[in-house]
Amino acid sequence: MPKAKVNGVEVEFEAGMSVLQVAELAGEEIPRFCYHERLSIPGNCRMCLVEVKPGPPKPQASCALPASDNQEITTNSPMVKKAREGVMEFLLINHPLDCPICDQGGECDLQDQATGYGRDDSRYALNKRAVEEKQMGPTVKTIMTRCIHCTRCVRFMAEIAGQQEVGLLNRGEDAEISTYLETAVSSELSGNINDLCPVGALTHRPWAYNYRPWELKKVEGVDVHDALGSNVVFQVRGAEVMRVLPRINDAVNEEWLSDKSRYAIDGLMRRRLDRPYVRRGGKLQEASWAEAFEAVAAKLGDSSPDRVGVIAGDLQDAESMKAALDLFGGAGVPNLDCRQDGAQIGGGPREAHLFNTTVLGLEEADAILLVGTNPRLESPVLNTRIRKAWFLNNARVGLIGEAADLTYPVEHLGETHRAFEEAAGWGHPFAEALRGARRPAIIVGGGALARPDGGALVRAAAQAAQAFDVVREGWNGWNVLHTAASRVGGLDMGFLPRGGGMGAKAMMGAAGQGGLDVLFLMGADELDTRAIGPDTFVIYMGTHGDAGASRADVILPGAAYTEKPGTWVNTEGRVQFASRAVFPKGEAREDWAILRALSERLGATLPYDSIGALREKLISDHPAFGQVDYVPTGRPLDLSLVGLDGTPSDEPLRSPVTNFYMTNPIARASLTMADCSAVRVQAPVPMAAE
Amino acid sequence: MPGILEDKDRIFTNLYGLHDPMLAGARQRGAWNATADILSMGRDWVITQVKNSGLRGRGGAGFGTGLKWSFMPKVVGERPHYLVVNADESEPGTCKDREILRHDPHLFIEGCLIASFAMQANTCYVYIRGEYVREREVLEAAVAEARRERLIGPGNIHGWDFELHVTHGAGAYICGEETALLESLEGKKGLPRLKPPFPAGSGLYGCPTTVNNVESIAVVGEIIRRGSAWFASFGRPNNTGTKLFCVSGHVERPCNVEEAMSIPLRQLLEDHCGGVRGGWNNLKAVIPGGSSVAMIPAEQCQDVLMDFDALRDLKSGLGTAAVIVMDKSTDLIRAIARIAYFYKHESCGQCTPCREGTGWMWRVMERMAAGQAEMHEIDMLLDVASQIEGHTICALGDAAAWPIQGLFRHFRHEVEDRISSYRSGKPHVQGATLLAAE
Amino acid sequence: MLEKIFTWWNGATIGTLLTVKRRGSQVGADSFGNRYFESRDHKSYDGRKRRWVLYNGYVDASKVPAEWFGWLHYSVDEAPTEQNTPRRSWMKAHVPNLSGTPFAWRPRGSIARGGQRASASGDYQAWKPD
Amino acid sequence: MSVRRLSREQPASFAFSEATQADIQFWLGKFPTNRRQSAVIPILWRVQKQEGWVSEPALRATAELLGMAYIRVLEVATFYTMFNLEPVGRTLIQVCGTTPCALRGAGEVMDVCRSKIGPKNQLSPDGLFTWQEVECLGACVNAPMAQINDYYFEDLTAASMAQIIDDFAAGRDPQPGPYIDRANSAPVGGPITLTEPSLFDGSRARKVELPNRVQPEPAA
Repeated sequence: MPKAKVNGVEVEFEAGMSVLQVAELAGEEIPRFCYHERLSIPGNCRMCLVEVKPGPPKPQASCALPASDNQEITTNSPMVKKAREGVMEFLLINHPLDCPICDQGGECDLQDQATGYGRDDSRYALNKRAVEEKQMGPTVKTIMTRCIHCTRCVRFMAEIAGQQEVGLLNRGEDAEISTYLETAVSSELSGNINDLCPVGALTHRPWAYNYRPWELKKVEGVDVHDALGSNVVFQVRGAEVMRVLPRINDAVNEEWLSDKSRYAIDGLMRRRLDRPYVRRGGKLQEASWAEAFEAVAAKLGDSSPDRVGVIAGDLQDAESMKAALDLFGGAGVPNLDCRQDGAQIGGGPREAHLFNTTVLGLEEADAILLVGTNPRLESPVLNTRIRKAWFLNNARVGLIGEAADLTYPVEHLGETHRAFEEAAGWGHPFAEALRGARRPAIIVGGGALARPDGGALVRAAAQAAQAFDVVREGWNGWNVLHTAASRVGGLDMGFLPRGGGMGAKAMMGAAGQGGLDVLFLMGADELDTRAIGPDTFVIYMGTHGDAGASRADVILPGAAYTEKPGTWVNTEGRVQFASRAVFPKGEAREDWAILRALSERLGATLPYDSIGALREKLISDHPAFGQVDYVPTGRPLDLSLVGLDGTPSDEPLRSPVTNFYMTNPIARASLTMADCSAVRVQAPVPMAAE
Repeated sequence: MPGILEDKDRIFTNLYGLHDPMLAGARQRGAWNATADILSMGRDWVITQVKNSGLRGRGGAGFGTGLKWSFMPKVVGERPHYLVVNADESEPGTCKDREILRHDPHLFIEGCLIASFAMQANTCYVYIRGEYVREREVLEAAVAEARRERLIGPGNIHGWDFELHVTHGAGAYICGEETALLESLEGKKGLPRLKPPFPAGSGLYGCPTTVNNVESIAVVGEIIRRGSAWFASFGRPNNTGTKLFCVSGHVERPCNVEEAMSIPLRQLLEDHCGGVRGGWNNLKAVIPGGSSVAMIPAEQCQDVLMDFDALRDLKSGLGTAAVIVMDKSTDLIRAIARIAYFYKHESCGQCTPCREGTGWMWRVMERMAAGQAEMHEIDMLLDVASQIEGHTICALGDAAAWPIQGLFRHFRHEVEDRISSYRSGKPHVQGATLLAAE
Repeated sequence: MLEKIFTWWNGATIGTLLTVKRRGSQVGADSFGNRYFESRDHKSYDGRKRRWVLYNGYVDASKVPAEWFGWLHYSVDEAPTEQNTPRRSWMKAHVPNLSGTPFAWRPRGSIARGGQRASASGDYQAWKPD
Repeated sequence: MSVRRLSREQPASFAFSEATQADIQFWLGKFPTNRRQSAVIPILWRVQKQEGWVSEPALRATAELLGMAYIRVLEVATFYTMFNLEPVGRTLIQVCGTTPCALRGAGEVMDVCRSKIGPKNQLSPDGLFTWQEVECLGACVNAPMAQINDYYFEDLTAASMAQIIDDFAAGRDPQPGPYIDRANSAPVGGPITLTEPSLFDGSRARKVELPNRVQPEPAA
């Protein structure tokens, strides 16, 4: 390995590293603004100047300079110090002195670095530049006078989000960041430019003037708004999650987060179920826990287990599903389902319903076939990985389903399952690419799964996968992209109909015709609850007054994902723990504890008194939950076992997500999501083809 | 005979446009003579000839042209090679490429062919500044003519498939920087790229590219026809050849003229331009190489030779050999403030020191030109200039700093006089100084 | 009467009244009924004639309007009159300090004003059935 | 340069004229097929030739033509100062104000413009003229000079500038080039170099024998 000296200390480094990275290896901090690990290097802020020998007798921008063997890098010489002071002074002469009213204050790169590397005074006695505000939509607040022109936002939008909407207009000292005619940024990832902005030019509009970063308590958590399980950190003041920021996990979300995961949290403070309700005389009335349990127990006691149904919603943690499974499954209830959208997957080998390439591994894929999915809406952060595969590996992407702008070139193969037959035929250019690919991948999404012929469609996709040799030694390219955070956990523990029991769709059908006495909804709101007949007693355990609560006969207020410690399994099968950030609202309790209390009332006490004991039981019953944050690649899978027999219909494949900002009760309660939906979905801005 | 160079040794024989610029006239004057023979000698031979002639790039930096050509990959790989000619002539004081483009386009096209052959490029782009509309029209016509006569184009009579495309900018001085020019040619803003990678490795469309000045390319044909030794016989060692000088400002007869390198400045002005307005003793200062270089005062102008090394020794530069003469009537501070405005106007805004610093320097210079500045601002301005210099991606930052540094190196007393005389008439602005003096 | 003798906050004390009567002459009075006096001969340590105010009722320095305040503190020599300190249309009437009285300023949301407290982080909006 | 913004008043639509479309094909032919973006500057220039300025619908039309994002075209249009983002007069006078021209009297030329046309960067009251102060136009030897519409008017004086403006106002077509007695960039009074007749008598057209042909010298 080549070696370099940093301030006289010798370090070994890998060839191809930049001087900045080598200096960091040696523990030297290099100030920077424009440089960001995951974006291209423009080298324009000039803050990272260091002295390099051999080289010209002037400081060099270390971010863009490749390190070479036997280089001498100096980061603490008077020349470097003076250069940094100079650059810092230039940055500050036109930067407003409004730190006290700036939302970036306290976590501002410019503040920190001015303290660390700047002069102690200013020699600039002239007027400062003022820049007009720019509109950028409901997620991005702009105060452009603060902009230091690092162009991180421009690069993020063009390179990662793949939507060329932000640019640097004009030139010289009049240069300014803007969108075209100040239209709203349409990307689902727009919040990330607020994170990236090193100053307060772009800040989070929904959270403007709400907090100071130093007064927030940080709690690590997992996002539940899609099935990716993005790692997040909840930042809490008092009883409120003030903001959600991404936590770096290169295997999952890198350091990005979708706007829904980030800005839907104001939904956690609205329309909350904070006390039990019992329907008396046709009206829901406030009740105590004892009364609510009394009503539930009375009804359950009267009903035969096969006339009871349990549906788990999309945001449930594994612990609550396990408790429900033990409680109702133990009582002999056959009608259990964790797939409220009716997705026909699960029950087979575990790999059949996982995202087997893993998110990280998807970057290596060189041909990707999307089946009935719009990854940009179903998991925007995952979509950036596909874009990356296209960008870095020149991966070809084919799509069977609804044509859409996925931010990278897509070959549209057809709308229905017939495209499999056409594509599988020899000579089709994309089929040839898939066949010749070193790392082929198929991604099957909710558009294929969640329909009556879903099993047959999955079978068709699996046959195509087999034909294209997608699962091979050391590489498993069979991917299922779920839409619900709870889904894989539920499938892994077998939260499925048992012994001829009904699935979610069948239960809803039965409930409409009086075929069910009791329907227990665990946060399941994506159902047409108005179709439930009057004879069915509906128990709703959840967090928000949404579809489920309005029809319920008993409401058991539960805890939202920020309010309970929980386990979630993402679409790759990655088991992740989240901690509790705040307590549940009002009299609401954690879901597993509600079920535990109910079990006692029913006389079938569940054998755990703490979340720890519950987790132990979960892991001992379902060993898959024991492998925390670990997903191997290349797991073998017999594709012939995937899917169900049947004939797929000629219905076109449609992504289940039509409005990205309205997919769950939390998002529907969020005002920010309503704004985003109004601006981006209902009045989309036409953009030129890329 | 005025000057040093004899008429027979001048390369640009139609510099003043008195003759036919098109093919018939150009052939009459010697263009396209034995071009096929030149190409038949092979690319190494051509590069050797150019190297031996000592030709240094005429665009301002003075980098050896032959050496630059030799940086191109020896073998054409997957990516095609490109020659890009920088005709974005925007340096204040410079107007030499314009004369080549409109009056001797065939000499230039021939040079493009030879250079492209030497670098195994089949495509050449000529990037003309957008304001040169007439020049572009003439060149387009000449290119069409050459293509019609099968001098260039696919399957031409020279046996080297060669396409020459003329394209243009739209008003941005920064596009004269080679990587900014490439960006502009790719249809983007003209923001200079980081180097490395250099254009010879990854230039236009990511392909190996050489960017040359118009004059550097246009002289190549004649150099090879007459021999590298002929070219090298003019000027001092390391500063050889003939050169187009553009003399503007306070001389009796401003003009462009082709002269030998290392001609004494005084001889250049007096022989060709009728001398300084009001006589040599009326000379105050000269900017010898376009606005980007530091000025030299009259006393240094007496004996200085117009070449790279002599001017470098005076902490100035030959640049594009655009001599801007300023007589004693000149308000030097105002003149430099105008140059500072030029750089503020033309900064691309990409990197911090130049974006913020050029505006700062201009504003302070304006105050100084009016005498309104404080004395201590002089040192501050110089410190700011030194903070810009060498800290930017491209050389525009340096170019903005040098004229100001040059002013203060030689005429600091004038600025100080200006400030004190402004104050002396105005007791209310004098207060602070008077109190301090008491 | 006992109040007058033993407290100093219900009007001037007897000592003050005596001193003022003996040495001072009234210069004027303000809209609150406070009377202002200046000594006829006695000079204070700095050589200026002493100036007093006798409050009308409860003793509270903030009852002195701005123009009389200026006079009391020797900012102006002339006692204020309609002529030398005219009221401008934009001037507000002088109000004594109301802190600690029922008329004290209560911010919006103050319980004393009967309002609801301002929203704070942690507040949530509960769902109500229909 | 000040901040350049799109005009407040924009036409409803834009269409490339037939002549412009032919030009566009000519320009697109110069670049590799997958590099259509390279033609953006020439095409915007053609648009400006067609309309006199670059309007917002024209930016969009250009973006769609070249398969570029709108913002990228807007960046280009605002970066390059030759694009007029607001309507200009039929006669656009761009006076060079940089130092070499300033030394030889660009100030007086601009004074003429100011008195005859009005403040700079503004359409004249009659809508015929706009004058601007621009940076070095690269004809310093012929200072002071101005670019009027496409061509250079050189060696101006206050008097000749006034005459030129009057001519344009009267609908005449003044000739570009030097306005004093000189040929292009030759010195006043005629060239004193390049007078040797043998340069132009055709003797140079005789085929030459290349020197150094036998023994290629090694590189120095």
